[in-house]
Amino acid sequence: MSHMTYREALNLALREEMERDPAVIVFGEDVAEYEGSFKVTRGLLKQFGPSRVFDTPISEAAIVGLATGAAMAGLRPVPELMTVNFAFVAMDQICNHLAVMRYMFGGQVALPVTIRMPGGGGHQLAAQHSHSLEHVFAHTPGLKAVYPATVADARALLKAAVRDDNPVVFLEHEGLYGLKGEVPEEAEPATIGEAAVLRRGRDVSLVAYGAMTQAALAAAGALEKEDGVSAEVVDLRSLRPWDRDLVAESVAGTHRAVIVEEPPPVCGVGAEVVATLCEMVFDRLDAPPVRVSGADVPMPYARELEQSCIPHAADVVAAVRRMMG
Amino acid sequence: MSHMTYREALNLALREEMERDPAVIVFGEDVAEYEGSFKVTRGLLKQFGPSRVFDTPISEAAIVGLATGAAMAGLRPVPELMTVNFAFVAMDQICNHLAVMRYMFGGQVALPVTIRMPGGGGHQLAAQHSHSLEHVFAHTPGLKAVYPATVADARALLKAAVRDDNPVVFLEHEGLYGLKGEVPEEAEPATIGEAAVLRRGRDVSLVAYGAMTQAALAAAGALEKEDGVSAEVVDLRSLRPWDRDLVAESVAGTHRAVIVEEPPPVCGVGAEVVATLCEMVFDRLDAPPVRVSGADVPMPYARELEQSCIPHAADVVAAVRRMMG
Amino acid sequence: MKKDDLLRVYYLMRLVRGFETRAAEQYTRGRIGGFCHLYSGEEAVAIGALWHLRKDDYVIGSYRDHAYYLLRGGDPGRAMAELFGHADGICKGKGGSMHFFDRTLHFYGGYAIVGGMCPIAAGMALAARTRGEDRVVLCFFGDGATNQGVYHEALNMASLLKLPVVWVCENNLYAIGTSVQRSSAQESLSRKAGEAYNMPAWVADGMDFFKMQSVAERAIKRARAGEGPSFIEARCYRYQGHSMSDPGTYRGKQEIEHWRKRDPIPKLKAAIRGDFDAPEAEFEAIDRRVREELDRAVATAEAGRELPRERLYEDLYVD
Amino acid sequence: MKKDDLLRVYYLMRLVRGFETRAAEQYTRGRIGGFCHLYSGEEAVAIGALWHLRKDDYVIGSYRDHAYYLLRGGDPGRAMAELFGHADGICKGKGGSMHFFDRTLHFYGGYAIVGGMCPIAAGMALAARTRGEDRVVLCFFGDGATNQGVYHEALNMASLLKLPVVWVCENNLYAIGTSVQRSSAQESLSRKAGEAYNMPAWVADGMDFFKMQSVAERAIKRARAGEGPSFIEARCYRYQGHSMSDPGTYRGKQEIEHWRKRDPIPKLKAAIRGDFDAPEAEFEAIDRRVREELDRAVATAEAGRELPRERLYEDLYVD
Ligand SMILES: Cc1ncc(C[n+]2csc(CCOP(=O)(O)OP(=O)(O)O)c2C)c(N)n1
Ligand SMILES: Cc1ncc(C[n+]2csc(CCOP(=O)(O)OP(=O)(O)O)c2C)c(N)n1
Ligand SMILES: [Mg+2]
Ligand SMILES: [Mg+2]
Repeated sequence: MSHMTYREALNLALREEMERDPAVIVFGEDVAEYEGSFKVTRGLLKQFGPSRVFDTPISEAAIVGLATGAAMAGLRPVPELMTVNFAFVAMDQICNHLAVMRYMFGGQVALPVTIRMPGGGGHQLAAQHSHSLEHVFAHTPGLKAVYPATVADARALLKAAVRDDNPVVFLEHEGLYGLKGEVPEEAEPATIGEAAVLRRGRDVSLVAYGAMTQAALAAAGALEKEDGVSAEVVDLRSLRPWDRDLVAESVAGTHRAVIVEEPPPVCGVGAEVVATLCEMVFDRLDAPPVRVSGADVPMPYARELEQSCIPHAADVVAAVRRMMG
Repeated sequence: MSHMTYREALNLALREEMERDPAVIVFGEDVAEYEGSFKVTRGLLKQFGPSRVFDTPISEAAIVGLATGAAMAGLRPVPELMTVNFAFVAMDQICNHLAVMRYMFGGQVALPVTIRMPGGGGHQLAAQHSHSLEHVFAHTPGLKAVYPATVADARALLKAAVRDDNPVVFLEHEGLYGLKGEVPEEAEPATIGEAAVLRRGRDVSLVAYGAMTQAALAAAGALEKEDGVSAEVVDLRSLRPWDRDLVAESVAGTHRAVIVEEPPPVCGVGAEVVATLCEMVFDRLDAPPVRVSGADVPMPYARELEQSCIPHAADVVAAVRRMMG
Repeated sequence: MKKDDLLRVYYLMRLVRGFETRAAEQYTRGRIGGFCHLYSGEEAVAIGALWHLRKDDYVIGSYRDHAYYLLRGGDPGRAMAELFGHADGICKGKGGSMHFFDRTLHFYGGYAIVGGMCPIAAGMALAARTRGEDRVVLCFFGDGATNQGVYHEALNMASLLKLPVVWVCENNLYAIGTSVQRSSAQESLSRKAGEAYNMPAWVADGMDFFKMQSVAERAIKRARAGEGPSFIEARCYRYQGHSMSDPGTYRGKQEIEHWRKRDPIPKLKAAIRGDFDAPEAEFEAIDRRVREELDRAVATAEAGRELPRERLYEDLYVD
Repeated sequence: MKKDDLLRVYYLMRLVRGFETRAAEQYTRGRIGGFCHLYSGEEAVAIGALWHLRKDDYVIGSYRDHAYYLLRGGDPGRAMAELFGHADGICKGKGGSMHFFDRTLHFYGGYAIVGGMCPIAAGMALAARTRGEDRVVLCFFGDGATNQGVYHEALNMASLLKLPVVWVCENNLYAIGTSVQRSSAQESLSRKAGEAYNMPAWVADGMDFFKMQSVAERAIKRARAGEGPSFIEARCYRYQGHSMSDPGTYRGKQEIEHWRKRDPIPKLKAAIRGDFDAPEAEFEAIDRRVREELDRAVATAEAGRELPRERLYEDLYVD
């Protein structure tokens, strides 16, 4: 085992995959000489040279298209969008090209592209720079979408994404870059589509992903201590495909579900989980599944206001208390 | 009352609003000289002249931005995106500019923009031209989103959208343009956010919007005749804000809900309705609410394959039978 | 050029034109659905542009794509089957008219979003370059695409990275009902591209095979030699409306007549006859051959059927 | 220009520079969060460009926007309060550094998406033109924006519709760590715009107030007269990193020194002294006035507080 940050684990995964397969290339805005806005690509230019690691202009749509074409012609590109917010300008290339091409061309082409996108709120970046777009990617057939919540998963899921022959949207939470944790010496790629139980419990299932797993874990701790409530914490890890079976099994055991998500609720991942639970384990539910979601407003800049938009452990605790009470 | 098509009702609403308010302008690709791909803007150039009705290049992002700026400076633009599919290239302007600006500027600005977008499947236009993006717009705080299902609503909702001081995404279904119906002589604008009961029933609520209301109504007819089941049909009409109260009330009365939506299910409007029903009327449900959604694939071109992706009355009937059985 | 080559060009012209005529017929009969965009009138553009391409070079383009597939050596029967939405179509009936694609021919697709294929073309070129291959990418798009943001991003990127792409703009003067004058502040699309992205940009007569192939030869050589992308503005005209559902009434009869007089097929025929002894019978034989091929193509298509519904979920992900 | 006017220019330079210095201090103290982009070094660009603008003209620009607000007559105290995220900030603390906005001053915002404001600028110009007003829109953006698709769409549209926009490109040679050479195939951004969109395009020395104002005067006049948009490439330099969180190590010391020698403030001072009798004390008085204003601004900001949480949902929709 070695100890490192989420950021370092991502960097390690990129290095490992680039060493393993010369078809893997990395590009994006300021990823090479500047080593990435969040320094996830640190050292890659030096190690792999400018033909495999290069900077691009501020042209996100073309960055994604470049990756798509390169993948179609045999490479395995891992472009970075500086943040997920800029996926909006590339949305057509992601959702209406990359996602649909294999299908509409009758399966003739594989598109092994991994688009890395740091995102998430909490840094006072205001409305235009605080989006979470996982609901869009989770919706879109043809894409896969993953969101590591732990240091080990940062490495294992990124390795899996890079080796996957399908387009993978790889979401990273800016608030997790400094998170420390263990990774095994020899990391196997994770299996995309498998959720994980981060903590076992009996009374309620807290279903979360990305940075919200932290809120869920903290809430579970508080509930145990303060209320004697035993909460199970499920980390979705993949949002498309997502592990309906594991989540349903957890909720079938606890009979209660609280879904925690950072973005606003409407048509979000939380809604999908609730609707699916109804389809799969309605009769096992002792209470209506509820969502703890971001506030339904664009993200404000001011510190306290912003914090009040993002779910915290206390919000999860409160939701569980309402449910159990 | 006069009898007309959905297309004509839209055209009438545009003319009425342009006559009423000189600040209303219409632009987009081929909307002026060509009179619109679907002829919704027929006659407008002639009646209102080129300073209020004009053609633009194929630049959807700029079309939306042009509308945003013009609205900020006092006009009331009603741009057309030739189809909703092209909203992907304008997504940043819609969701990360138009939607957020009022809020992030502290309420200093009003943005009375109505973006018309024809959409929906059923015409063998294949993967890149058959998207439904209502889940994205429904998700986004700062936007309103409406989707008329009837001829009268085509007029009344469009009038309401144009008069609304907020950005409204106005979705039109290409399959409904030829639909005939009655509109009152003096049409009042509809109230955005109000759903409507299209048919009263006791045993199950069929919740739909846009073209899927047709499937729901046909299903209700068949259920009545063949099964003696009395289905209530609710047309959402607005997707943001949406009428949680009316839907909850209907389901509280029937104790059962089937949501019908054309796009693939994940993180869609159907999921949101189910999740909300759980929050509002869980204890009144006699069965888990279910979704009848589009197939979870990009739209195939072939006629039968395409039809098999889109919910039909038979699918709704089957879902109700499973639920009642 | 040798006589045989020229007769081959004549054959290709007839094949492309003939295929479109059959497609129009079948569309009218209701056998083909969706949007169907014909290439009639623009044959010399694609034939000339592709003439010097190697088999292993890549081609990509817009929804007006029947010609690209046929010219790369595609099978008219499988093409027609695709238009019918049948399982033995090029894309199993999942793509339709706008989304022809054949991996084995390195024809990497027709795309329905204006300009959307441009960065993808650049990406294919990047792959070739990264692997040290001297393959070239030919990317076709219309005049309308030059007003779409991603097109600009792609041209800039290709030029900056010196990628082996040849950009072929089919300037047929209209984007549906909107003329270039009414949509592009800079009417010279070659200048618009060449100056802004610092690459060679030529205007070519897209109604003339010889002009097209000679410009394309330069562009392809340049790209293959690692000297970067270049741009060809092919001035041409589509005889039909934008798609089968467009009557095309925004263009005057006179204008259409003017362009029809410059039809590339008789022009080519005259050129062949000027240089060689080529009796009418030789041309007629080719015409007959094309007719027969296309009869077979339609028959193939008529014999097919759609993929069974159970296979709807196939082809979405690689397992 | 008259001495009083020149002293006003001097005052504005000091005000903008001074505000940024205070912002940097408060950022370091943790009072300001998020991204904070400073304008230091580029003062002459905005001051020159805005000098001939009428009060009722519109201004819009990027996230590097403190200067635009101040130069339109904004209140440094409310600006600083916005940076602190306080309720009495220009946008009630909802926008922060990147999203200054003041409707009453016709300053229509700072935007955080590169290039995203360009079509919005065109829309404002469209509104002015449609209502028969002779207002002009000034739109500021960086060199990096010229690689973003929507920028191209907006320039084309503005030129086609002959809209009264003046495009001011602050070419400070870098987009974060990427130089113009490494990001734009056409290094001359004026040529890139002028040729492609058929509009007058000038290069101006953005380190020199006089040069800037004289080019801008021409452009504004043109726009006001209904002759359409034009483009100004202002060559300038930012002294600090891209934002407060960028150390800016990708630029050599020598390069920074070179540009600092061309600082617009001493240059202006020297020019004033060359033409007028202007003792040092006059400048010192201005410096003092600015210092006091900014002291007050910081004090105002320090005295404020955030909007209460209950008001989170306000300002989203017009009722
Ligand atoms: C982004 C986008 N906007 C609009 C459309 C609708 N549309 C399809 S073809 C077309 C015209 C394209 O004209 P041009 O690029 O000149 O190609 P041509 O059809 O003349 O070959 C338009 C507007 C589209 N497919 N994609
Ligand atoms: C569409 C988009 N992509 C990326 C970013 C991240 N980003 C913010 S500023 C910036 C550099 C912009 O440089 P330039 O346009 O030259 O302006 P400058 O900061 O130099 O004034 C980048 C890449 C963004 N805000 N928007
Ligand atoms: Mg054209
Ligand atoms: Mg810059």
